[in-house]
Amino acid sequence: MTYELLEPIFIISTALIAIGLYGVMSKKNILKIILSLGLLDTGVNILIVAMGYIPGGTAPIENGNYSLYMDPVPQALVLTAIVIGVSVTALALAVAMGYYKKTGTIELDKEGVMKW
Amino acid sequence: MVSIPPVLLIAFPLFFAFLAPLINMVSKKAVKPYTLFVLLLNTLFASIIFLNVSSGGVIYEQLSGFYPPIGILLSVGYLGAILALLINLLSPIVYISYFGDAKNSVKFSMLYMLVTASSTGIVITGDLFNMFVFFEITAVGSYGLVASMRTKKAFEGAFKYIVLGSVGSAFILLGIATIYGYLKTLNFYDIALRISSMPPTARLMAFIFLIIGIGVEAEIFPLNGWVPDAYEGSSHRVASFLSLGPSKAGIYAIARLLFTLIPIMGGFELALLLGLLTLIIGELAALKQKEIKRMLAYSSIGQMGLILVAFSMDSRMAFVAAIFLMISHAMAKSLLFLGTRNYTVGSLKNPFVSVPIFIGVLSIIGMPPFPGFWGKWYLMVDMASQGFWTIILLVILAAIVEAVYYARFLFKGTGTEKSEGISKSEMTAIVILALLLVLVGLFPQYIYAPAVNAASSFLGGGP
Amino acid sequence: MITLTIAIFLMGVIVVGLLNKYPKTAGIIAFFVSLIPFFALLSWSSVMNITLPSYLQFLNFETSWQYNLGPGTLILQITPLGWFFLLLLSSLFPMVILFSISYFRSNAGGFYAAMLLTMLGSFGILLAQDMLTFYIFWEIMSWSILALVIRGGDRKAIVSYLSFGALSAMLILFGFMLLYFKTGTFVFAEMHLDASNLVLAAITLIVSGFAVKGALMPMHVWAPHVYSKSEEPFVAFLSGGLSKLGYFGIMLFMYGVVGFSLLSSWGTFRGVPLFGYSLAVVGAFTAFAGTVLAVMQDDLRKLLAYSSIGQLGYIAIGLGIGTPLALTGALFQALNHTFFKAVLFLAAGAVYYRTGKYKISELGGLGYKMPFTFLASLFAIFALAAIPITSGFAAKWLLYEAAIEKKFLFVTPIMLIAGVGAFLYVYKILYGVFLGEPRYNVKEAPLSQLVPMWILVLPLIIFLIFPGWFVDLTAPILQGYEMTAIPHTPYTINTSLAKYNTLAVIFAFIGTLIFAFILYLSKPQEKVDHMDNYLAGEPPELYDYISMHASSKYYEPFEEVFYPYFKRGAERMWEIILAAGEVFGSGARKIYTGIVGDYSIYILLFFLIMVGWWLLW
Amino acid sequence: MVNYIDLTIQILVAIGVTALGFAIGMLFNGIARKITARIQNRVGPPIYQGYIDVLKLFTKKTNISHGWIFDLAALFSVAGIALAFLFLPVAGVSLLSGEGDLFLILYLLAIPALGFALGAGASGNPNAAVGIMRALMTMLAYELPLVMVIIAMMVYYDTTSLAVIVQKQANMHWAIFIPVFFIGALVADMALQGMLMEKPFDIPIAPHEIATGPMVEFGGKHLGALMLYKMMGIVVETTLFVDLFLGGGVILSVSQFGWLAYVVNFIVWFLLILFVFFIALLINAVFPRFRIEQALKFYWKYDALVGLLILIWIFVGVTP
Amino acid sequence: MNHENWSKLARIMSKRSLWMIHFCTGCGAMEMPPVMTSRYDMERFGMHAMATPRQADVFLVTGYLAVKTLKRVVQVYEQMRDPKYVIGFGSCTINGGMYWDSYNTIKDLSKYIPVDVYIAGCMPRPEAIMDSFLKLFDMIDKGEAIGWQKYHKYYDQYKRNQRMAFSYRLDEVKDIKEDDKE
Repeated sequence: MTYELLEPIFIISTALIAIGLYGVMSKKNILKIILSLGLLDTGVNILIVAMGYIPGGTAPIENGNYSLYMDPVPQALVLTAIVIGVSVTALALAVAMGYYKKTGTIELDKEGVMKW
Repeated sequence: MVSIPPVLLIAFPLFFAFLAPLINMVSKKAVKPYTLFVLLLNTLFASIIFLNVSSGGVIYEQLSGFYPPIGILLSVGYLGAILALLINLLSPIVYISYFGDAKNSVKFSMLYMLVTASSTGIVITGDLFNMFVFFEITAVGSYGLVASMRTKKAFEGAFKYIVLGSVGSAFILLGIATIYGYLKTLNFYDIALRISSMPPTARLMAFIFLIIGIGVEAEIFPLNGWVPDAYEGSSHRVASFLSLGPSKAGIYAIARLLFTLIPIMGGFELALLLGLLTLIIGELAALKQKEIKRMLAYSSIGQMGLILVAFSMDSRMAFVAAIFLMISHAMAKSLLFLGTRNYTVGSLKNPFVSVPIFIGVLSIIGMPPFPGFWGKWYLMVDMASQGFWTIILLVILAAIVEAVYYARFLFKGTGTEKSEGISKSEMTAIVILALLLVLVGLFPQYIYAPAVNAASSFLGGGP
Repeated sequence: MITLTIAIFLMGVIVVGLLNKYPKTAGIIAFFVSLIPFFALLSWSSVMNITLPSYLQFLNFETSWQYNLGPGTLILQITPLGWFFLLLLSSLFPMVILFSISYFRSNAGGFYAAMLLTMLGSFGILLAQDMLTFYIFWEIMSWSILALVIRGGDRKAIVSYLSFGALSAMLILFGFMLLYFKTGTFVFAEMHLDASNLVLAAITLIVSGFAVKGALMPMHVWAPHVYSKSEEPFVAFLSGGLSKLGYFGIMLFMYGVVGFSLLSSWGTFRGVPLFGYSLAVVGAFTAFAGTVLAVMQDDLRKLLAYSSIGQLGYIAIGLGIGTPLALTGALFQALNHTFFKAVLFLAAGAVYYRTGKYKISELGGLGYKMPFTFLASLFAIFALAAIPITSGFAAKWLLYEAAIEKKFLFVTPIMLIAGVGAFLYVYKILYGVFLGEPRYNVKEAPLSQLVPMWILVLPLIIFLIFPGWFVDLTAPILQGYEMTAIPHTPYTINTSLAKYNTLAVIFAFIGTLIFAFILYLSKPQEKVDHMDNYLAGEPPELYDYISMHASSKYYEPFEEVFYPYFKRGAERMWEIILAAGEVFGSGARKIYTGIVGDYSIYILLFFLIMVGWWLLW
Repeated sequence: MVNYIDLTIQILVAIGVTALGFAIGMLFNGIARKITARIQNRVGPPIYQGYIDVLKLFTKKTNISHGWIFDLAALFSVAGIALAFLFLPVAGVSLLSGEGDLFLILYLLAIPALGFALGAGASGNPNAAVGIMRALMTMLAYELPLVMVIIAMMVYYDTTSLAVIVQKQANMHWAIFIPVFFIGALVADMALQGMLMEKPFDIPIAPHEIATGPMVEFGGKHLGALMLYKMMGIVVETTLFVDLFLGGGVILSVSQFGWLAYVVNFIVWFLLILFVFFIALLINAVFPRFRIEQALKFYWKYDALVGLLILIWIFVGVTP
Repeated sequence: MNHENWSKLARIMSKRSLWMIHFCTGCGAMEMPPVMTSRYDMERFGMHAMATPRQADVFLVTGYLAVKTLKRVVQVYEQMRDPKYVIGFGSCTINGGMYWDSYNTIKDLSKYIPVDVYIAGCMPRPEAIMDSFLKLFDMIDKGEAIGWQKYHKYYDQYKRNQRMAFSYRLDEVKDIKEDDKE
């Protein structure tokens, strides 16, 4: 299998994952964290889609003309993952709204949080 | 014997969960009985499947028309059947406690059924990606449940859970990607068959990715930051439910990963290390805890560590021990979370509260004749026959620490929640849980036989 | 029949527990259930070579019993040692229950339920033939005590009992596991031990685990809290009966499982195994320190608690020395302590029942108001102080003889001084509670409380006159350890050093008492009130009320001398250990900072460590 | 089969010896007062004053009692001290001392003390309670050095029976001539001072502080009984000392000299207990009184330290 | 032994063994030490100072008695056991002595408790005290020291006098009738 073509995609996805993780780690703002999570998800999804890529292949639609087509499973996976990601993001935003209503801020403070 | 398709265990509550709003439109009062009915029906299915499995061996079921390995495969193994029964048996009992609540939220019931179904799904699935999906459903449902209190603490805990859960799910996806990239399959059997063809590096990477991803749900030490906050933020019923469903499913997945999926060199040693770390840090952190729910959460962490230690022994006896510990933890911790809300010395006067709580604590500490004792005893017997003195010593020290903080707990609840009378429904739930604990403890032989089967099956590489 | 017994006990627990609102009914049911072990004891009397008339053996119990638990098997079988300790517990238990019937006025169902569970646990412990059975019943007994402690509702009592109970359980468990590793079996009879260090470690762990229940000195901390803050009948059973189980365990494992010859193989000193020697030293220290601490207490129950600790120390000394003489003495002391301490605690309960007070400085003058309670506790006190007009002396005497025989030069003075110290605190009880100024106008305790007390006094008098009968009881036990009983006749005991003839003492005492009585009857007398006292001519009626009861801070000079040395010794040590644990605990808690970013960092760090580990590997 | 004639003779001898003990005790009371008076340059009472005092107390017209527990004191103290005396070998004659041993004697000595304490406590007088507290603490104090020496002797002679110890001393030589037990005798003599409640250890009765302490409420026949107890106590305690260290006064063996040996031994025994008591009186006459905690510290620090040295000496010297 | 002989023995014994309690109300107690110590040494006669009235036979009231102290004196006297004897010591106990006109001092002790022997003097010398002891011995021997019997016999009158004194109606105190002296 030739992965050389995919190297830029690996780099991109790794970078996205790294940025996402950095955002989660360093940010206090809830919205920023949610955005970072989105980035993280996207990076992973790109990676999975890239797994199924075959150079010169076509979309995995059976019409008899092409014998070389992309692996359909990663695409199915990614579709599912995206759906899940969306739902998680939606829920996260809902929680963020609730948090804002209760506290009047969307910053996760060092002082006010539950700890220890 | 009636045989029913295992998929019913998942599909049935899922379907009826989405029917719940319709019921709500018809009659608001009907939602709770309806949910309970669905859950109880599921319990019935689970027990039938359990009986089928224990008499006839592993049940396979393929879904969605494709043949494996492309198609999704359900495989109910011995351990899966035990856990499915455990989850589906306890979830209606915990749900009973919800009857006393004045709030009548249909969303809560929906999420409850959802999480029950998806937790069951995790333990009976035969496909890695399917497992991921169920993990996510469980997680999403749990986020919602945690946040359902709608207090600041609840939102905060839920948010932390979301963030860590999402990071964990990203890691699971990475692991899936790695495995799929090399093996082009996601079926457990396929993976297990062909895992040796994977390059060791990739195998290890996949292992690391998956153990991180699943570890977040299974409350393994460095990954369990969300646990105390989410448990503290959620209501006591939700905490009770979380400790019986999702966490058991998570530890099951870890066992699956260790034993059958990616058996790498040093995997059990790593699991042992992680388990001991989780055990010790969980118990120590609970020692000085003032908030009762948080203390119980730390105690949960410790228990999960102990279960992981038992799995990591990689022997039949220890595996049986792990099953007993899971049963003990699921029942006793749910009981304690349900009982804690208003736990003060005053409620000791009510024997229907104090006696079950007492039994729960005894089981967690490992006093005979309760399931926790059998778990610890088998574990120690196994470790003793292998000569792991240091580990026995650590487990024993952890047990003493446990006893110290549960002693404080027994004296009085130091929680900040206001003291309200414990409702009849909650009392019913904890009494039933305590009875179950006593029954399992007095007659361990009925659990022992299937547990040994499960152990043999797992150690032989089966589900 | 044993199955039936266990079933009846468990059913009794449920029935009695549900009868919480009807204390009298629950008590009567519990009393009938509590008699079963005693019938079992009678039916098993052939183990001790005792032939009883058949009408006493109307219930026929099988001598061994098995129950398959799948992975393990519960094995119960009667042995001479078990029979002896069952004699103590099963004769004490119904009496305690009988006492409780009138003692409790409400909410007693839980009490009886937990008491029945403790008795069930003890029953199993005494008959257990393997470590699994032993451990299961041991812990059942242990946590049912915890339930009773929780009923007392004192924080320190609960925390210390549960902590030390867990410590004890885990020490025992660890020891069992070591033995299992060594032998590959749980059954006592199948164990073949050798003189390896592993076995020594195991037996040390097991003995120190039992020492917690036996309240030996560094492990005694729970006892005063529990004794002083729980309900009185339970405390009587705990101190009188259940604390013996610790010594039963020590004896079973030291002499039954390991054996004297194996103990000697780890080194002996002047014919005594070093292991036993150290146990004897610990016992002597316990006896002394317990006594000193008892003298300093003002709370009647705390005083009795420390006194229990001290008196139990003697048993440890006897078990440590390990000659037939010493073992006989230890068992005799166990028997005496069972009865006299139970009587004292029950008397304290009766006093509390009538006056509502436990503080010695608040009581007084009850001797004339409650004469039968006073007399019963006077007998118990004579037994405690080893005055040779009860059987208490014979036990102590055997122990002293055993110590001198083995040339325990430093232990024996401590034992004797602890015995003298016992006079100090028993007099505190006598004066503070029963003598002096009558402060309460109360009636005698009810009959159902007096009857148990007096029944429990009986053995003290029987074994005073016939200590030889007791030695007969020990013969089968010692036979099991390849020892022979000490030479005796019904009323004399001979040792290599001296002879003790109870008949001579009794008749001489009666004779001198008659002489004194004649002197006493020589002149008539009149009775005067306690107010008619010489107080430097001060007429007490001048004042509204002055208490002439000098019982508060009674031993103040004593405390001045000893208090600096006994200032919270062991308790302080354990507190420091706990504090160290809490430091670690707060360190562990600090990991959970509550910041979601930190948690993510942990995950990333974990990932990096794993990858790094893999790279290195 | 019990030999009734022997038994009767034994009982008669026991009664005689007890009576003799009381007689000597009362005589000692007079002697003590006379000696003290002479030391203080007084004439002092006649030597038979003890008999007069006791008889007077028993002829008092009215007696009061604080109840039946109060009366136990009189009964137990007289009976107990006589009992203890019966178990002591007197001048080598062992009445019942073969039936018990030193431990029994030490505990028999507690019967009168405890009975006395019971009666004193029952009187309800605070002075009595304080006095009993002091008495018990003094007892605790002096018992430590005393039992240390006694146990050293038991181990040395390899017996716990006092009769055998006396026998062995008669066969070899008196214990006091063995260097270690010479020191032991000094330690035990200090303890004896406390046992006899002579100064500086008369803390329990301290008449000027607490009005004779335990005896404050006793008068008439009760006090008479207590006086008998105290006087007999002197004989018992000095005899114990003499039996332990001075061979019980046995200088002639009965098998050789027959009845002459009884007479001579008896006289020697009497002189020896008088001598021991005389030493106690000398100390008594010139010393003031300790406080109770001082007494405790004295006994446990200095006396017991020497006792400990003796124990170590024996520990090293005696081979098993 | 019949009653007569018994009481005779009792008299002899109590004469030879008089235990004394002294009630030091005034300056007279100063004269007691010489009596006890080596110069006069009352222990020659078996006399002994005792700490409590329960043990004592003879009661020395040394000096004046205020109404308040009288209460104590009566208390102590009643706590003594029969036979018991009282020695009034110094002029104050006889007629008030130098306090003869004090409103608060009782004048004649014998009106409140029976006194067997008085010692005159302010204060009496030790010789006088010794003399009084000898006199008391003599009286006991002859059976004349019967104060304690008088107290039983005229108990009501003594009590009445004491009550009057305690309520400061000293002028209403009457003499004890001695009409039927044996």
